[in-house]
Amino acid sequence: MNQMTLIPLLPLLGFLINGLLGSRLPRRLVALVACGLPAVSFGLTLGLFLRLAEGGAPFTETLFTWAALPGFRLDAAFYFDQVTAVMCLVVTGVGTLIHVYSTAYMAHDRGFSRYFAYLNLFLFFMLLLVMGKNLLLLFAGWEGVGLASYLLIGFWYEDPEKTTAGMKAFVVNRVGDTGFVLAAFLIWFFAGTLDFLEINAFFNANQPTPAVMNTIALLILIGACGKSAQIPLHVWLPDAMAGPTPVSALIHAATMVTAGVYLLARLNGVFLHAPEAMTIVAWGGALTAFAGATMGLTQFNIKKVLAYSTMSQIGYMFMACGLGAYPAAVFHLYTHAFFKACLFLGAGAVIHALHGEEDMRRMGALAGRIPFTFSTFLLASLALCGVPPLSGFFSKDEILWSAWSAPNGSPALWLVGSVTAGMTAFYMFRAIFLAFFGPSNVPLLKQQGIHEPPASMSVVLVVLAIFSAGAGLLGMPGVLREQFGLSAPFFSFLSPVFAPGATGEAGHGTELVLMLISVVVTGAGILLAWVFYGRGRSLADRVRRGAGPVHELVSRGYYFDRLYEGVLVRGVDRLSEEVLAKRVESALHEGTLVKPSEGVRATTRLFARLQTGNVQAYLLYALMGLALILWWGVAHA
Amino acid sequence: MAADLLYGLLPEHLLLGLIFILMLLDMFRANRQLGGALFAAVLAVGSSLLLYQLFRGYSIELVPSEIVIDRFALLGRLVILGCGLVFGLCSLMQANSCKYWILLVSSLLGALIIMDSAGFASLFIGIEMLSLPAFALMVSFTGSAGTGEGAFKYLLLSSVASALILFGISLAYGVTGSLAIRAFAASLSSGGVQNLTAAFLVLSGFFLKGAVFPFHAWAPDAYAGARLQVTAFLASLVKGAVVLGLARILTSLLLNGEIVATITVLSLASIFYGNIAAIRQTTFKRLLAYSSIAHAGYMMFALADSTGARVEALLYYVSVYALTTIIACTCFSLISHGEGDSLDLLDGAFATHPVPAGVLALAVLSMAGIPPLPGFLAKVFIFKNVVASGLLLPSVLAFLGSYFGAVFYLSVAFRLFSTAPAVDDATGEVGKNTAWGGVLLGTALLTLFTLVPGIFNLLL
Amino acid sequence: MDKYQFLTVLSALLFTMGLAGVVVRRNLLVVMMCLEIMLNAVVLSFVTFAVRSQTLAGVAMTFFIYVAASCEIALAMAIVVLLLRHRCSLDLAAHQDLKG
Amino acid sequence: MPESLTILLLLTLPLAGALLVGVLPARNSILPRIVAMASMLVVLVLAAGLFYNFDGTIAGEPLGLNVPWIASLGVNLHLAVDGLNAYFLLLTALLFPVVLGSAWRTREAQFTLYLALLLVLEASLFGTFLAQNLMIFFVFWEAVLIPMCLLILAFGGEQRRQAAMTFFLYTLVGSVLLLAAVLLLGVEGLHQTGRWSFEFGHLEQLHLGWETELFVFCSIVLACAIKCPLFPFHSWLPLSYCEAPFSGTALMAGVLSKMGAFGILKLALPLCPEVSAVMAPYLEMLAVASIVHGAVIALRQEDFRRLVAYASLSHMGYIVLGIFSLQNTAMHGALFQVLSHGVTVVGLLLVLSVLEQRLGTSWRQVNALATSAPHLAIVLMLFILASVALPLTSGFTSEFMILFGAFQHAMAAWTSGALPIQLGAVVVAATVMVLSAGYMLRFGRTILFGESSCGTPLWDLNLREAMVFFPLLLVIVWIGIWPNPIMTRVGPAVSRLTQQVAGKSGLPLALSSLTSPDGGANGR
Repeated sequence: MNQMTLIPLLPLLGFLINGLLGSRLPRRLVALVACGLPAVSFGLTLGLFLRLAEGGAPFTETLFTWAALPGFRLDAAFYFDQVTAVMCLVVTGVGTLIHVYSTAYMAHDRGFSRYFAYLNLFLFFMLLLVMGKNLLLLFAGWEGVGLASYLLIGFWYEDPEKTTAGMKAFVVNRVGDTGFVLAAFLIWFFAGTLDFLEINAFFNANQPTPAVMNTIALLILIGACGKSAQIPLHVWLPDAMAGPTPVSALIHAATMVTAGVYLLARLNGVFLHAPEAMTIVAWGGALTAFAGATMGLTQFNIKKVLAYSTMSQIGYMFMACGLGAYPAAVFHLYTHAFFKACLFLGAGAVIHALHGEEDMRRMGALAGRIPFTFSTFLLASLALCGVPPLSGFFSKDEILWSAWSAPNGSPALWLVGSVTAGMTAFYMFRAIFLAFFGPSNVPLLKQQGIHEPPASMSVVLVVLAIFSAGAGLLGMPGVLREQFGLSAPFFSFLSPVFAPGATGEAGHGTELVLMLISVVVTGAGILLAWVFYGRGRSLADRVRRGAGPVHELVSRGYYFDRLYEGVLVRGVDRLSEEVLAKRVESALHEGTLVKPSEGVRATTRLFARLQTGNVQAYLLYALMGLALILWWGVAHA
Repeated sequence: MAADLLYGLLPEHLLLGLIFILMLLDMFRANRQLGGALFAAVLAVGSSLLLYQLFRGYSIELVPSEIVIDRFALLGRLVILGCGLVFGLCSLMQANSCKYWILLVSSLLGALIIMDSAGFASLFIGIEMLSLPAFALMVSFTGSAGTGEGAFKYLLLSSVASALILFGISLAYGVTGSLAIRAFAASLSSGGVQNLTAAFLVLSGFFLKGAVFPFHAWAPDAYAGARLQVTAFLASLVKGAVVLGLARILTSLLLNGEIVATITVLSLASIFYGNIAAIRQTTFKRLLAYSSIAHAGYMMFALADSTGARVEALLYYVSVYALTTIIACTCFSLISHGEGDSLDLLDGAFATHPVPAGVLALAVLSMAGIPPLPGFLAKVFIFKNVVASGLLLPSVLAFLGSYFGAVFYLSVAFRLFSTAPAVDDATGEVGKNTAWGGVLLGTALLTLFTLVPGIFNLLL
Repeated sequence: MDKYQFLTVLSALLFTMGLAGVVVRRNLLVVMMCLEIMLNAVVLSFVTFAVRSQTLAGVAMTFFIYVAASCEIALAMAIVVLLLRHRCSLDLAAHQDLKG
Repeated sequence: MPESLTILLLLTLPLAGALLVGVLPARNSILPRIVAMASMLVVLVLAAGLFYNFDGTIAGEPLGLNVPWIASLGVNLHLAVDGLNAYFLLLTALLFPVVLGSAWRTREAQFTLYLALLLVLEASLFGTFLAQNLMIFFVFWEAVLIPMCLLILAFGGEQRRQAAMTFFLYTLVGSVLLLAAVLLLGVEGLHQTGRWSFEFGHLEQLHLGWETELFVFCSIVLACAIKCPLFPFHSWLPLSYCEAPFSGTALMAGVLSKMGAFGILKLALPLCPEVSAVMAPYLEMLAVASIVHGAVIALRQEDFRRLVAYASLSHMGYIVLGIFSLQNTAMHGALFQVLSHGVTVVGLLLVLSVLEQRLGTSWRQVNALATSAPHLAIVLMLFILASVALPLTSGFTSEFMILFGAFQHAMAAWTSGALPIQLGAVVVAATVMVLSAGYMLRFGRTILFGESSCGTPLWDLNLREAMVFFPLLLVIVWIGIWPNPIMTRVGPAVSRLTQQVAGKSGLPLALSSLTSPDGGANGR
């Protein structure tokens, strides 16, 4: 068992220890196991990463043959290349940090060990997902993180709403998984393999037909949409905020939800030959980015704002994938992991300080009370909004630039992205103004307890804030690189994996202009937020009232939930109850059980009536029988 | 020749002697148990003698074209004596006088004569000797009012049957000028109105005696009217002897299309009628009656086969059916203590009488033809011939008919287990009941049939 | 039509008549008599054929038939007495307790 | 120990155990239970040994036990492990001690009748699965019914009589035709070879006419479809599953239903290869209908046992789908599903049974198990996960392979010119993944989560129960993670079967003919 295998297995070990024995171990030990093992994993990942960074070849490790038949062979194998390295670093790194954070956040929870067991389980599955060499293993991790997500969303299982949210997440994800599985089947049918390298190589070498390529790509997209909360399968994500906040940070912001992006990047060999599907991916991403941002504008629950923001940001990543700008997508994934985790954890600290209060209308004026939390939150928000030179700026800009310049990009796509960026700035600062400034709406009862987070939480916030600020420097945009003679280590690190995308013909001048525009848009968004919420909120209320139905539409998430609930769920339920259970089942029951037995019963009555008790009737039967026999046998013959 | 007459018909002579001794005993009012003991002893001796003859390959034509001892005669008599022995053992307790044994033995003697007969005269004598004592059995030793009616119905239809058979025989005699069955069989193959009429009359007579639809109607009433023990006798031995008698006539004769068609249709009708009508019965004896109608259908169905294996199949079927019926009746009376014959008595009987209830359950399931019980094998033996003769559709229909049979057999079996047994199980077993001997012997024989289903194939 | 044919037809008619009588007559004793008619018809037929074929088997058969018939009647009378004791009626319709 | 002796013991040990139990004094004694358990455990060890030693290679006729029974008819008591039956054997041997273990303290386990019935049932199941002679197969196939019915009847719920009757009579309909088919096959053999024989090896060599084969195929499939059950033939299912005692339901769902699948594998495909190849698409559609029907109905079931019944219908549909894909992978998937569903559904039912034993009749209202009995909750959760086919559980392995194979087969059919109906059916079957997650999680949520409202305190798992569930979970996890070593044992038998059928049909059925050995594809 080598270093690479250990990376996912250590969290699994943690899960087993905490899951089986956790309730009997002291909390300190539970926390140590839970944080220590992922930390070791992180160390191992770092080691592998360094070897890759030095120019080493990707690592492969075949554990065992999962199933082998003539013409069918699937191995349980790990693969560790540059993309995996980035993903693994994010997963183990941010994961470990969030574990540490959780030791304080969950310190008083009854399900302490259970929580960490789930969290470690999640890490195991996530690592399986990113390290799997083939679609099978990836799918195992893919469904596994879904399970962990289900368990963690419904972590406080006494609350039926929370368990429902968990269920919803799992079931909606399953819709996507169906697409994933069908895609895998189709890929096998044509390529005869599920191994990523072989798949990409196969489809790079020969494409069956465009229709096939597009079908495969779209099925994969369905899978990715489910996991990454893209329209139309995004409905589970806001509800998923029912889970503990660190969970939202880890699973529903930093890692799991970005698995879709990872999948698209992994199977770039398929997508590159499915241009129509690529366009759909790009526009779908843009749509989600835009819609997510609009929904974020209207939320009052601090976590839901962040949830819609996550959706929107992943929309950006999808857009990048759709444009073939995989490095940009992965880059945004990477920066997003830091600042969004930081935001969630910051929000968690706020919620922790307010004893579970999540509604921003009952916050306010917290900047003074918890300045440390506020400052990290602010920094991460700025990073998210794309204020230079924080990380979000670089990564988002890279994507917007692709939108403009990539072969299947267009100014329209860029425009959507830019407007979304403006909205992002608006809703983030709306949240900041609502929560941290203005009059305090915190109930008196909770006023007393407002406190800065304990050390373990603070440290994590600081680390994440630093990364949010600085992580973007690894991937300078081309124009700046050339301008200042810098290198972009992030992109050069990834270059062996992704075929260099066709860069646009538009010159650097355009790039610089666009960059400036996006900065201006961001600034405008922030300013607008101040106008609406920073000065006082009357204007916001007026606009909200004025926008009436539109506001309603947006704040209800474009009625997606109601649509699904009303049409799909109700439809299936009605099908189940009204049609199948009442009609089909009863007809079958009637037809196969009741009717025949009634028929038999009627016949027995008839037969009994023949048996009159009169012996001469009996004789008559016999005589008739005799006559018939004689007629048939003698006369007739 | 005289020695052969003595040796070849020794079982018949033994029974005859037994009748005389029993008469004497009855005259001197000897111990009641003695009759039973003698009966058992003589039948056991007779059976072993037949077995011996069987193994020695004994075969002789004693009276030319009337009495022929061949493999069939030996086996048929063995079956009759074996079943008779089991039946006798089962009814030891209820038999309260030597007269009972005399009647029983007379009837058995008739059955034996049927098995020997190669001519119509002996066949007729056998049939009459078989059924006349049965009427007497039905009406004697009982104070119940219904028995007279049942017996009368049986007697009337049975007499009509005899008349039909006789008329058929006379027609056959008119054609061949001889009473030899073989001669008639030979002329039958050439067809002709008189031959066919004769054949169908004889066949109808046997159908009447064997209670095949639509000649069946006397059976439910006669069975219901008699005591359970006598019902068992009628359903097992009498019916078995009639069927074997028919098999004796036909042996492996190839029948013409009309006869086969008639037999097929009537058998199917019997199977369906018996099985379906039995579903709504609430008393054991009537149930048994309808079930026996259905079984008559199966047995007649065997005659429709043209592969020549019907004798083996019928011997197996008759022995299994007779033994199963006897055992079922005995177990029923063990459970009901001889009081009444309502099926309600069986409810939850497994809790109170686990052993008889268990055996009864097995017996009825065997009758239903549930594998691996011998009843199933018996059906397989018949059906494989019929299917092999190309009658697939009738066979499928017959299977369907037996499906209805499963319904009521099963409900009997289910009654036994219907209420969950109480914790204190097995109250005092029925103590020193000699019926156990019969049940045991019967079960042992059935087990033998199950383990060595090819037994008749080996012996024939 | 020679005499054998005539006798055969006669016996068949007698047989049918007896059979019809058994089926339609209500009186127990008459029914039994009809039964006897059937048997007599059979005897007639046997004798006819015996004479025609110049064999003795048919004649021998008549003896057996009469023995069996007398036994049958003896038993039948006993049962009729039982029935009478039960219902005091010779009408067959009175004896219909067993059915279903 | 020679194989024949082991097989003989498999059959006779339970029967001997049943006899012994029958004569033991029953009153308040633990002895009968120990005897029964001991014989089941010995049988388990023997069966496991048989499975372990079975190397999968078949040279000619399978050996094993071969004793003539009805010599004149060619009916031999021929029992052997031939690969196809290996899983079934293992499943049966495993589930019986598990079921008895869980019922150890129930009221019914106090009765020797119950124990004897279990043992007889086990013996007849072994007979069914091991039979290499059609008549023997039929005999055991039917013999299974009686003990099962009596189990329902003697120890079932309120409507047990009706349930037992329905179960028996419904199942018997299929058997009636099956027997006709059996005899017809024997007769065909007689006509073609001049001797009676019901040996599978003999019957497989026959050349049946189209009508004959169609009749035989339909009879077999009807019998099996009722047993499984398959969509329109499942009306007996809810009643029987609800009225039987838990252990009876567990065995019915766990093992008896598998007889249907086994019948198709062992009878329908090898004996009627041509018709199978032609009829397969239609049966696939029937299977998908039952997958969807079961799943959709299960969504709205309030009664847990009905839910399990319909879920079972859905899962059994996968098995049939896998078999009639006539494709190696799918066939393996179907075989895994046999194990997986057997173990999972028994696990689910036994958890419910544990609840019933704790709470009596009020178990239906139970909730918040996660609070009151966390270990039990974990166990139940694992079974639920296995039944929603989560990766790393057996459910995933089997359903993935079934859908995979069915999909490849349907695609191959489509590309070679057939209508894409089959493909549509498979896609629909794949979407049922969503529904199954829906109903199973809903079930889990009701029973596991929520505010505890149960007045009486609940005992968590005790050691005995933990030992009962452990082997089930082990199977689930093992097959989920590393199915290969198990698969290799049945591999040759499965490929032989698929080739047998594939040889008769026009479509490329095995993937090997579809893709070149180096993993290339027909796309080139």
